[in-house]
Amino acid sequence: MELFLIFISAALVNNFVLSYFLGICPFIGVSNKLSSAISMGMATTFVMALTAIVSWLLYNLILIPYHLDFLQIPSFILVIAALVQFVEMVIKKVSQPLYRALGIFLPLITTNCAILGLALLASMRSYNFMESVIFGVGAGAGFTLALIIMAGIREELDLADVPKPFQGAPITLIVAGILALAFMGFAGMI
Amino acid sequence: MKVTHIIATLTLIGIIAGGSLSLVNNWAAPKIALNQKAETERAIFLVHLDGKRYEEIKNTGFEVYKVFNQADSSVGYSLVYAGNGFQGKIKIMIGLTEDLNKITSIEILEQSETPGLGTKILEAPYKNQYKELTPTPSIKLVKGVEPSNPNEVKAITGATISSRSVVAIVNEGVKRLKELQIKGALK
Amino acid sequence: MSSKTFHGGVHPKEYKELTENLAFEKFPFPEMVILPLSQHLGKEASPQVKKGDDVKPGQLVAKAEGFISAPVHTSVAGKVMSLGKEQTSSGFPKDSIVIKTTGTVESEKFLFPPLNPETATPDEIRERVALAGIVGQGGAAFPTSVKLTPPKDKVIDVVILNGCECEPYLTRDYRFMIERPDDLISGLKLIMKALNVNRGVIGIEDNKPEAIELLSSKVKFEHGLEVTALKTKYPQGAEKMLIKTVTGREVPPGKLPMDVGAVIQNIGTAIAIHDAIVKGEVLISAALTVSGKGIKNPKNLIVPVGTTIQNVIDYCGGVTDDAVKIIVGGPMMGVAQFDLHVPVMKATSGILVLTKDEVAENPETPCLRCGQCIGACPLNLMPTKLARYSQLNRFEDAEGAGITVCMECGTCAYTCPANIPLVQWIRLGKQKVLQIKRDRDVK
Amino acid sequence: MDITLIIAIATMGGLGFIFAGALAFADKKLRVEENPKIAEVNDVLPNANCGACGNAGCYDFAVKVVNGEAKISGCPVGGQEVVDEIAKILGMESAQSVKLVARILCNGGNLEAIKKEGIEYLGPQSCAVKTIVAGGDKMCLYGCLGGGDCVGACQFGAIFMNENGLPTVVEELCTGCGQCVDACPRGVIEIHPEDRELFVFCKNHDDPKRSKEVCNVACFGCGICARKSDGSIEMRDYLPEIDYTKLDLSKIPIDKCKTGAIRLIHPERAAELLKEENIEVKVN
Amino acid sequence: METTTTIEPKQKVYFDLTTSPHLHSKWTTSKVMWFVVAALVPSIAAALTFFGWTQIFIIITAVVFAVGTEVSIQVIRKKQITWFDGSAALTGLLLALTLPPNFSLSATAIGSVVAIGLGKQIFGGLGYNIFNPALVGRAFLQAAFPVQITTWLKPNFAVDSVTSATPLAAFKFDKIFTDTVPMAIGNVGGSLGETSAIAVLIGGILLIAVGIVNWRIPLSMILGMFLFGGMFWLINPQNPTPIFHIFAGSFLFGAMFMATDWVTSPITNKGMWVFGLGISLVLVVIRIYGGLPEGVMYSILFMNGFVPLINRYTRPTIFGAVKEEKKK
Amino acid sequence: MKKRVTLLKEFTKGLWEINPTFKQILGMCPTLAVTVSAINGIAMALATTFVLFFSSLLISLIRKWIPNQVRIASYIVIIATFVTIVDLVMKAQFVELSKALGPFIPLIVVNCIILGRAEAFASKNNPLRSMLDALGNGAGFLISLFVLGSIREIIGSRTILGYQVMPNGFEPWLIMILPAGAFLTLGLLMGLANLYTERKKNLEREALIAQYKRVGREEITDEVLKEAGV
Repeated sequence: MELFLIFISAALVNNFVLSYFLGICPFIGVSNKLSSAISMGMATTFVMALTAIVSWLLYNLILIPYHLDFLQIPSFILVIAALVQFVEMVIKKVSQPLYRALGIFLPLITTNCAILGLALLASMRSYNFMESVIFGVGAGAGFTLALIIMAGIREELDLADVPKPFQGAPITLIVAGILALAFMGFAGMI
Repeated sequence: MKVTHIIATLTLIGIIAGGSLSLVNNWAAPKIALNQKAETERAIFLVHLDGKRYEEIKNTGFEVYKVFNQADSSVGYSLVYAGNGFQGKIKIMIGLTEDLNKITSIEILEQSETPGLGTKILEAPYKNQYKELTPTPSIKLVKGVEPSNPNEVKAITGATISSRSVVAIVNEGVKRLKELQIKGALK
Repeated sequence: MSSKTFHGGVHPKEYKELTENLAFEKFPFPEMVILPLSQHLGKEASPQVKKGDDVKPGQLVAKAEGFISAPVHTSVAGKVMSLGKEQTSSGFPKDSIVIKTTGTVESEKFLFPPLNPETATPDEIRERVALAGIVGQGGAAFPTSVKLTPPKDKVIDVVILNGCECEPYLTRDYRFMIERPDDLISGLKLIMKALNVNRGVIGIEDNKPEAIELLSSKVKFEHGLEVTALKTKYPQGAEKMLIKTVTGREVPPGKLPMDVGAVIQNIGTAIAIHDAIVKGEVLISAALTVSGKGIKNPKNLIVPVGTTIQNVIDYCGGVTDDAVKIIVGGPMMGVAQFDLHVPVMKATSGILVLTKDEVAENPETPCLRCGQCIGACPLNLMPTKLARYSQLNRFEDAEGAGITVCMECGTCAYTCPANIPLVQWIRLGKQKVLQIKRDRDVK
Repeated sequence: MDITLIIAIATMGGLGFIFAGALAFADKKLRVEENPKIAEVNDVLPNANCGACGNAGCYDFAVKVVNGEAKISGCPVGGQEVVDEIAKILGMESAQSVKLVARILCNGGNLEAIKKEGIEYLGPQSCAVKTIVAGGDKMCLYGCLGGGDCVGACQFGAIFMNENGLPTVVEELCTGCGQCVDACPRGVIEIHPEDRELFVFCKNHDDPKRSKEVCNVACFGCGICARKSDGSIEMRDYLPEIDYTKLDLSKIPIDKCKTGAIRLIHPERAAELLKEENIEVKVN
Repeated sequence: METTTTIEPKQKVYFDLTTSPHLHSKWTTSKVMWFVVAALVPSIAAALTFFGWTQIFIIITAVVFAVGTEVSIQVIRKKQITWFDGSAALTGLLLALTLPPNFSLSATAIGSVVAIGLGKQIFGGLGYNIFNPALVGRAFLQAAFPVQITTWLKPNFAVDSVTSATPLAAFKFDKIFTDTVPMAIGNVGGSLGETSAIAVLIGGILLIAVGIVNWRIPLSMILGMFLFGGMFWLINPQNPTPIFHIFAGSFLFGAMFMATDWVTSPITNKGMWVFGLGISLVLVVIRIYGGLPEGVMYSILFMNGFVPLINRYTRPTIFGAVKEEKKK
Repeated sequence: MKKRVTLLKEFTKGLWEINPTFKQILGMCPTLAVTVSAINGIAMALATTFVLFFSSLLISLIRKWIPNQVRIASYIVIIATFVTIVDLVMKAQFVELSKALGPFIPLIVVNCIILGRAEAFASKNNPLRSMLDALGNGAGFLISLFVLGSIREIIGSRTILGYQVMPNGFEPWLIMILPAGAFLTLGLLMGLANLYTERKKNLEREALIAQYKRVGREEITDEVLKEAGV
């Protein structure tokens, strides 16, 4: 039950994009087409789950025992970068179609603050291993959800007569604002 | 050759980064520790205005401090207890008298309530209600009317859940502390 | 009487009462006729007369060019006045032959030798239909001989005679069914013979009970013929809808009715085929309904092909003062006219003069995404999306959404509360998409 | 304390070592052959992989630019510098030695073109849609419809509708991209090198009788310009066609054109030219 | 080319030139909008009856500011001014009816401006907005003035047992159930227009009858409520019954007037079912587990966000294309 | 071959022309998260500028030695190091501020502004220009964060930099300090910024068109030619 709550919290109540402002750049950048949004969401979720695992191991097996918590940021970011690179290599080698669908989004993920944010939040909240993994998956699901909703809306807005200065990023932000309002309904669930 | 260059570059950068950070940390770590300690101290003395010295009671499962006054006689306990609020964890420092039958004061250490609404739990009108409150049998939350009993707290309009969360956390904390007292763990 | 139907569609007010009880009248010969060389789908016919030539009724003036084409015959005796572009009811000028009537009203008519319907071979029937210049009377004017010559690999098992006449106002097919039921059945049998098919269905909307009753009694003892009552709903008479309703088969996008084993012919076509085989006549007259509240005396008329609309309207007493629109064809798919000096063509089914009250023209407002058009589209398209795509020049998206499937029946624009000219935009998109497709094929 | 330092150095150094090794390995073993231009373009990009261009990172954008699927100006981070450099790599600059501009080849504005009598066109004012409904509200089936589709199509705001209901090209803003050409359902707009002076401002192929009926300034195909042109102008379907490779401006009797359908695009120059030819011109 | 003298000169005609079809149904945007306004009259009457005639000022303020914002933005954008089509007035009216009685007029005005400005015009005006403008305005107010907007008035004809709190709040915070009958009549605390279920139903059924409101959305919401609300009730009888869920708060108002807004609801029939069921599910979850007693507004806004996706995935199969589509 | 702009321009361009927030749309996360009040915005921008400045400087110094394959990795480690330094210093010296900026200081690492400028500018330019560029961008970031923070603070809490500026009768709009308010305010501001740019462009265009109308080339032509022809 505790795990389920963590998942719901990360995915809906404290949605990474809409209430923590994490991963806004790809959220604005990649949300203009539904197909890329889905791929990006899936890739991010995958990397988030992996990051949660690896950063937990790194944090709890190396940094904490040796009192190196000040190295958190550089080591996490290095691990994430390495991980993303590694995943990209593997996918490229194993399956070309999968690479084309998911792999090309991987470089974008390195600089997605949601990933680093996830690793830092998980260590800050001192989640145990299982909780970290669920937290990672939940955050990824929340990110994907927000991204897909936004992509759907933006495809629809392509047909709309949005005032020119507001096209693109501004209208995306405003829609995000209204979505954030809608997500406020989930407040207080945890 | 090129491979060695690649590896050497990144390794070197890593080493320099690790080294320099370690040095900075050596300078900063004691100060940070000091800051944190000062903060706890400040909160303890805020809930026990006459407190001058405190001791941490170990092996209780959560943070409990015994507080002494100028004359070095015990004035009561301070405990840190956390629970779920409206949107996230609320962490409260609760000051209690020696017999655990009266709250001296409370101080909210951490919270992530709705700004401007749930955050009113931080403000004096709500917080001060806990001064001299009797937590027995338990604290009750009342709405719309003024508290009439010594164990009643008035809810904040529009932030019932946050108000109730604080009450629940305090009740739970006091209960746990009483259990400890009965076990004699507070000595 | 169980009435079958299809998904979607609308039910506009019918206005059939204006003309449904009026028998066909024969229009007197006009002073001149304009004969466009392309009164059919496909290649333009090539002229066979020169300026100044004398012609007699039924004489060939332009012969068919290629497979999908039809010849043109003159409907009057007279002198060829000019060959050149003349305005037509499609809205665009077409190469036409203008003939001034000189002969007496009933000068001797050119006729083919009559054939015995019992003994005529399928090839003979096809040849005669081609020579007589018969084209589909349903509106698209597809050369009938082509329809009767399906490719060898297609198996046709049913001929459906389209007696729906789902367009409001029009009562031409209804009058044919009431006045000439025997000729109609004879025509149907000839079609079945030409296609070597044993099953013939006459589909009639259930707002014409007399026609259903009459024809049912006629076909009662005919082997393989049946009459089916269909729910009154627009566009019941569209080929795809009719096939779906009668046989349950759906014609896939981009395919023809014959791909699902069905051939559809119009009532008028069946009569014309009967006339061509049994009487040896060529198609030189058009049966049409002149109706609408804007015309003084609504009528059902038989008019020589080439007569101008002006003549026809004058014959019907002219227009009333509150008329705002003149349409050639039905009100849902017909073409609004800006020039009355255009000829009645072979497939012209009606001339309507509508008043402001009938057309209910309202200013366009933005799409409200109410979904009415989607619910109404018989082909399950999303008209509002298609129109918007073509408005924004996003033709590839439009193609993906199936714009080429649209048959422009107009149900969407009829239902639209925002009065968006959906059909107009979709038609534009269709043209562009087809053009893009052609360019792609060339590459 | 010293131990912390050493461990810190070891940790970071080790991570760096592993990562670098993996990358070096990837570089060696998993390199995929590709268009070298992609790498070049990728190098000039900011490589922030921010996704602001809407693509999956800078590399993806580079691939698309090289394949012509994305605009070279698609990177909002890089700015003009990057655009210029990509253009250089892709060799786009050389192609545009002479500036191209759009020319609107119809004189039939509201004053000149004859409207269909007695009708009111109700419906969208877009040219493309007007053509479908009986060819719009002007009689001419070839000329400008005045709906402004080209104005909407121009991304650079280089076309505006003048008071006569005809589009006008602002040459300073025009890039010769050809969007307006695609937008015009009547094919009235053409892209020409800036230095071409003489144009036929009509597209009407109707016979003389009909062209007189539909427009006051239509070319009705008299062919005077062609006859004296020394072969640089030919009549096709009642309309002159200019072969710019053979054109000798001084030979064309522009002044003989009764409707002004063939004329020079810049009047000042026209006047000068006519003066040189010793033809009397009154210029106010 | 000699002229053909025998042919009479072309007759001049003065007619409209349009494309087919030449017949249209009688509905227009503005007729629809004003009809919905008319359908709200019973709710307005109920509001004025139970909370006093002065509440009319809230309604007037909301409508005036909504229309004013619409016109000013259209003037600034140099677009056609369309205040008379009734859509802005309707938005203002709907917003007013979701506000608590005696709500401050200045805040009402802010809500109206936000509803039209951020909820509608920024997307390009009528027909392009993704979210229901009235609910955007209401959600904005809820976030901006959370205390004021949850302060309720005791209705005029209240029997003593009725408190000023809404039935949902009473249930949420004090576990007090309110009877169905007062909730149906509207003699309970709540927002202006939504308190009387009967008045809402009269308007809603009228709209369904004339075909403006597609019956699928209200029906699927109510069915969804029985399904999900019932499920939670069966799991734990402490949770309210589906009937309570339906009659309490703004569920019916949302089902009839908010969720059925043409622009922000799905356009496909299948999509409407998904939409309605989705709203109910989200609503039950918010009401039972969330921090707020009421969640109709949030659940509709939330599902509004999904509408483009719903439309996309419930796209009807093109006639005759069944096999091809599935293969792809 | 590349156009050399003045040193001053390297600095000023960051203020508006390529303003990181409004023009490059980078660094959204901290922009939205910390601007609950003006002071937070300023602090965040200063911290970012610090990191941006030093990492740009360092990267442009060592740019020639770093092989392409580990370019990004190296940059990111360098940036992370500086961020950690900022984080430690803030925790040690500015406790309150570090609390307010919370988890966002570490996220400066993945702030695309820094990596973006490192890649787009510092890796291709000399240290002097890189420093100016970094300062310019930092200043631009500061401006936008300050504006955003001020607006949200004034409307959301009646104050600016802690001083009350709105009358007591004004009820603060709590939404402004909620996430939703951040999105909406930034969206509107960005739209207004675009509107301004567009207006400017439009005015230029109008001027050109007016010129065309004044010269009246088309009209004169007809007259000239008709007169000449007869």
